[in-house]
Order: sequence, then structure tokens, then C-alpha cells
Amino acid sequence: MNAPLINWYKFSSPATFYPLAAKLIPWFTAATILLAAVGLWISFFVAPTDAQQGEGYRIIFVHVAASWMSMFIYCVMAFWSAMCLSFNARLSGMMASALAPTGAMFAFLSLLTGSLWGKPMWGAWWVWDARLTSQLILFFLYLGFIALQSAIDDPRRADKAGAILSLVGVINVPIIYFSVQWWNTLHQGASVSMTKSPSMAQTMLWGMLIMALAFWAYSITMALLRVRCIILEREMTNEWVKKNALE
Amino acid sequence: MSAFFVPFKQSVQRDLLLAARHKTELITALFFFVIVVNLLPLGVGPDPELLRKIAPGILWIGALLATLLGMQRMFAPDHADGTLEQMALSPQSFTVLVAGKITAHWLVAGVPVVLMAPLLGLQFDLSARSLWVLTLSLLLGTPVLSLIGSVGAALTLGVRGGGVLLSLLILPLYIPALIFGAGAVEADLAGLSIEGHMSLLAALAVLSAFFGPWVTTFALRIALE
Amino acid sequence: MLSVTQLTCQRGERVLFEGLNFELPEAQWLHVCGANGCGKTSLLRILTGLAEPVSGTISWNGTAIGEKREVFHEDLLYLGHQGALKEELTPLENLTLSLGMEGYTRGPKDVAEALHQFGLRGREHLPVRFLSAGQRRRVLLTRLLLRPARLWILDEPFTALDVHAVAFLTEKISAHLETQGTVVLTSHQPLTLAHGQAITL
Amino acid sequence: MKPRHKRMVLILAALAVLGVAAMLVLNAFRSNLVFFYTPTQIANGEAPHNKPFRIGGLVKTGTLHRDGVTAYFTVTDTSKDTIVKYTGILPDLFREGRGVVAEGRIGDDGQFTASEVLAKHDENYMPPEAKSAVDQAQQAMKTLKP
Amino acid sequence: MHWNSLNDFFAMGGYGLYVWGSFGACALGMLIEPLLLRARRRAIVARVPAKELME
Repeated sequence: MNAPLINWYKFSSPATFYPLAAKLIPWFTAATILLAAVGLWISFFVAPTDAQQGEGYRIIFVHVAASWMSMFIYCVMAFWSAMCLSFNARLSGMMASALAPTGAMFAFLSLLTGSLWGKPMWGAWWVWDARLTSQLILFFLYLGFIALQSAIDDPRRADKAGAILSLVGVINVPIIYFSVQWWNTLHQGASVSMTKSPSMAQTMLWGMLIMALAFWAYSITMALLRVRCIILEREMTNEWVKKNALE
Repeated sequence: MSAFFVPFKQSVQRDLLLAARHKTELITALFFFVIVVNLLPLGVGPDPELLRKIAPGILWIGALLATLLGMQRMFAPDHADGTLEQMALSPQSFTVLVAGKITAHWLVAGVPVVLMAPLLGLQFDLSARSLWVLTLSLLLGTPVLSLIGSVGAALTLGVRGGGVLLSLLILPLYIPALIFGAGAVEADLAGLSIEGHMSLLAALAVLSAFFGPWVTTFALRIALE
Repeated sequence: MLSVTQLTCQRGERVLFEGLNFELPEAQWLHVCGANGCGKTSLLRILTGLAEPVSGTISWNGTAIGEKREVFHEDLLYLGHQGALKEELTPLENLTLSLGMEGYTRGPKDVAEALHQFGLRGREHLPVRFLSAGQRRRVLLTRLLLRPARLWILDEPFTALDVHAVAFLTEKISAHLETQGTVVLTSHQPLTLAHGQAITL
Repeated sequence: MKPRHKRMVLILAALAVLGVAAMLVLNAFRSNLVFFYTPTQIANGEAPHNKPFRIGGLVKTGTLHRDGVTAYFTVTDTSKDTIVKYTGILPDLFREGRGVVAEGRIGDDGQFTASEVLAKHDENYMPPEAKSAVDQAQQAMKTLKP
Repeated sequence: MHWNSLNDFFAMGGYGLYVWGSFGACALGMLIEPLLLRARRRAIVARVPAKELME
């Protein structure tokens, strides 16, 4: 057999992934701190004041990053779920459940920071805009995934059931998004549409991208930390855990 | 073809017979629908103009909740007494048997709601044309509700707090059906073409009719393990 | 022929059995023995394909059971702990419906005849909720007479049965073996049947 | 049926289902579910001929006049205008300077005859498309003027 | 650097509450999550030797 295939299978075993994750975590932690520091510096000291929104626009540095991550993490979760169902690999299911809480937190932060931006800019904490509504539903989908997994005792069944749910969800997310958009358009429109993009200054864009990268590194760190916890919880009786993992 | 229709018919007939022995369950969904739809005007006041405007939404949400009511019992009794195991081990296709059960749920919970909706629509002063659109949209939409709900029912089978969990899982997935269904009636009230909404609702129905039983069967096999 | 290789079963964190091997040719039966909670039911469910083993393979006549599931199910009759009976239906309705879902049509006369054989004369039209535990068990076992299958997998078939019913069932099992059938069963009482193997978990 | 044949049938059925669903979605788009045309698009000849469609924008201030039960007003996205003819009762929320969506068709005389006029439910709001159309038009004017 | 004073920086041109609220919420969430995970890990590690002693 060819070597890469064997390697792949080797790393997809929890026993090998556990120490690998331990090696990766410091790097991603460092990346998170570094990128967040640069991102914060740009967002408060380098990026100029926005002509229309004054200083209030600085919220988008965290808001956009959180929104991107919440959507991206759901897609990654669905990917691992597909892996879990098609290859019956234990690690894939663990990865999916390790990602969910971080994704849910970002979905919540995106809603929270969004409404903190909406109040001064739109004059309302919440409008039934397509973006807002579908983001809220994404948050519910995360909650459903977490609730389903925590309600099932058998971890193998929890993994598979969660995998089905997240795959059904990922097919539905675009449908929900477009349906909400159409629904919104037939009635009164939101007073401000998110689609009007302010032509963004270069530094603002950089700040946003670096912030997004920081959130990205943070999510990976959290997923690795959590997957290590999950591996320990599930494989506590195995010999390798007793020998190696709990030094 | 008979490999499909015979077990399908058997499965539908069986569930209908069981439903006929549980008449209260049959009536509960319908009664719930009538009550919920009639409570809302009491909450928002009797202004006919306002009521006509919110009628599509109210009727659709009422239908949605009424079909949700019996959803958890779609597989739970069969799971509890071992019938589901026997179905999974049947030489007939499990997916077809499951499709039969979903159809039976629709016939018991969905169809009465569809038939009752125009009557309730009269209370909201909808025109004859809008009543037709309402009935048609529910006729296309309630199967979608049963099909998506069956996935949730299978996933939460035998799980702690299944009922609440089921609502949390599937209500977000119901949103497109709700929007296009109520949207069709609203479009008709506004004098617009309903074709777009109906097409999308039909697309949802076709997709869920094909993939719904399949995903449900998959989830049921996991639940039986 | 039912053959099992290197079967391992795990429930939660506990390994129930590991590396289980056996071969069960035609006209033979297997007695699965063991204390409560040692994995008898789990083994039976794995043999039917309902549950997935952690590792190992099961094949029926040389084909893995998951491969041609419907062909295997044609040959398989599994009766579990649970009755698979609907309380509100009569024994006659219950059996007709469950046979129907498996693709077998039996007239009410045949079904009633089989119920009589199991000593349920006069109970055919009584809803199951009025029957005793032993009678319910008999209704379930009546399926052995109505549904042709070459492999019987029976989980505690003798539970709640009286002496007559036990004798009748034993007779039916040996008749099944004589017609080149195969039986896997769990039971706590010793059985007087020829051509048997036993495994203890 | 052999398992392989069965799988083929299933795959074909799945493709057929996806095809039907895609057709229905496309049909929904074609039947003009959401979008309305702006006066600029109509002026550019993008609007369909002899087929009903929706037009959206603002009612130009001072252009509404009535001729019996027939009302004439101008819908604008501030760069181009379209005159709309409508026979019937205008909705209560119909105001000059506010957002409006009208459904109708362009006749042989080149005039837009509306069969339905919809005012926005909330006076303070404007449909996002109309707003962005207005914004775009203003942007275009700005870049053109100096 | 376009902040004239520290006060100016915290006021954020009148949007202080909203801007600092957003950044604060994110910082809070992103600090609590690793702490929760550390607690979770400690709980597991504490449980394992106890289990081994029992067996």
C-alpha cells in the first residue's frame, strides 16, 4: 500500500492524534495572541475614523470575524460529519462535536455585536433583515446539534445522530438564507441593507482580515483543546491513555 | 414496482388502523389547530384589516404546530414495543416501510388540517381565491413538514427530553416551508402571482419526498443500534 | 450456514466479548449461555445486523450479512425480548399486519389456525391488552408457524411459557432443525434438543 | 433486481428529483418572485415586453394627477423616470416621495399600465432594492457631474 | 495615532458603550472558553487515577 494512505489512517486514530494535538496547540495559541494583538492595534490605532459611522464602525472588526467564523465552522463541522458517516472514523465525530460549542459562541457573538452596532447605526437593536434572521437560525442549528449530542448517552450514536443533523442543516442553511431574503423583500424592507458595501479603506480591510485570522487560529486552538478532552473522556479505559496521556 | 407499492400500502394501512383505534390522538391535532388559530384574534384584537393581513402567517403557524404535536409519536411506540426492529429486519425495504409511516402521519395529522384551513380562513375574511391558494399551499407544504419532522423524530428516538429537543431540531428547518407557504397566500392577497412561491414549495416537497425517508431510515438504524 | 469470525462487542466502556468465532451449519442449533448482562441479547442483535460490532464479520451462506441485507432478511426470523405487539389490536390483526409488512399474505383462516395450535383458541379477537404475559408471548411465537425462514434467532423464547407451551415450542424447533433449518437461541433452562452447540459468554 | 441495478435506479431517480427541483426553482425565478425592475432598467430595455412585471422606486414629488378614477404618477430611481398609469383606488399608504411597487405591463403605446399598486407597509422604510437603486443612481450622478 | 487623550479613546466618539461592549463581549467569551476547557480537562484527569484505584 502507498505510504500517505497509511499515514492518514494513523493520524485518524485518537491515540495518535492526541499527542499531535498537544504539539500543535502552543503554535496556534501563539498565533492567536500575535494576530489578535496586531488586529486590535490596527482596529484601534491604525484604521481611520469612518466618514459615515464615526468610531462606531470599529465594531465590525470583531463582528465580521465572528460572523465569518460561525458560518465557516458550521461547514467544517458538516465536513467532519460526512467523514464520520462515510468512513466511520471515530476521530471525525469527535472533531465535529469539538467544533460545535466554539461555533455556537461565535454565532452568538456575531448576533450580539451586530445588535450593538445596529442600535446606534440603524436605531434598532434588531431588525428582521435576511442576514440577521438567518444568522439567528444558524445559532439555533448549533444549539440543536449540541442539545442532541448531549442528550444521547452512547457516544457512537451521539456522533452519528449529530452528523446527520449537521448535514441536514448544512443543506438547509442556503435554503433558509434565500427564503428569508425573499420573505423579507416582499414586505417592508429593512431600513438599512447590509448589501451596500462601504468602499473600504485599505487599512480597515487589513484590520478585518487579520482579526478574522486571529479568530481562525483561536477556533483551531479551542477545537484541539476540546478534542483532547473528548478523547480522554471516551478512551479513559484504554491502555494508552493510562500509559501516555496522563503523565 | 410492486416491491415498492405493496409494503408501502401495508405500512400506511397499519398506521391508519392504529390511528383509528386512538381516536383522541386523531382529534387532538385538529382541535389544537382550531384553538390556536382562534386564540390569536383574541390576542391581537378583532380589526378585520389587520387579521386579514396576518391570516396566512397564523394559519400556517397553526398548521405547523398541529403537525408537530404528534411527530414524536411517529416512531416512539413502535420503538418501545419492538415493532420497529421487526420492520428493520423485514425482507421488504425498510425505507419504503418508513415512507409509509410518514405518509400515514401526513394523512392523520396533515390532511385534516388542510381540509380545516379554508373554514378557518373564512373567519379571517379571506377571499375564495385566497382560500384556494391557502389550501393548495398547505397541501404542498404539510407533507414537507411530516417529512422533515420524521428526521427529527428518528434522531430523538428514545432520547431524554425528546419532545422539546425535537422542536429545537426541526423548527429552524421548517422556516423555508413556512415562508413560501404563507408567502404564497400573502402574495395572492397582495394581488401578485403565486407561481414563484408555489414552485419553491413544490421544489421543497419533491426534494424532501425523495431524501426525507432515506435520511430518516438512516437515523432510525442508528437509533436501533 | 452462519459463520462468525473475530466478533468483538462493546457496550459503553465495557467490552462484553472479544474475538468470538463459531460456525453453525444447517440443521444445527446454538445455545447462547451466560449470566445476566453478559451480552447475550447484544450478540443476537449483532447477528441480525441490527447492531454493529466493534470488529469482526458475520456471514450467512458465505455472504456478509450487510452486503445483501434483503436476501438475508428473507431467511431470518428474529423474535426479541419485546413483543412487537400492539395493545389495541387483536392477535389476529397483529399477526396479519406484521406478516404483511414482511411481504407475506396469510388469510385470517391460516392465522387463526396457527393461533389455535399455540393454544390461543377463543383469544383471536380479543385486544392484546387483555392477554396475560404468557399468552402475549405465544402470539409472538405464532409467527414461527406462519412465516417461512431458514434462520431463527430467538431471544429467551421460553420465558413466561407454561409446560405445554414449552413442549410445543421445543417440538417446533426440532421440526425446524429436521427441515435443514438453523436456530440460535438464548435460554436459562437446559434444553433437550439434538444437534446442538453451546457457547458461554 | 440485482443490487447493482437497484443502485443505478436509485442514482437515476436522485438525479431526476434534483432535476425537477432545479426546474421548479428556475421557474420560480422566471416568474419574477422577488425582483422588480427599476426605471433605469426599463429605459435600458431590460424589462420584458408584453408580459406583466413589477416596477419599483419612489413616487416623484408633484407628479401625481388624476383623471377620473385613473391616476398617473411617475416612478423614479432619481436617474430615470417611468410614468405609470393606474385605474383604481390607490392604497392608503401611497404618498409622493415614498417607495412604491407596481405590477403591470408596458403596452404598445410604450406606457406602463399598472394592474396593482403596492405601497410599502411602513412609511419609514424603503425596499432595499429601491434604496440601493437610488444610492447607485446618486453615485452615478455624482461621478458624472464634476 | 488619532486619539488626543485616553478619555477620547474610551469615549470612541460617543460610541464607547457599543464599541467596548462588543470587544468586551468577544474578549470575555474568548477568555472564558479556554478556562472552561482547562477546568474540564482537570476534572477528567482528576477522575482517572481515582477510577484506577477503585479497580
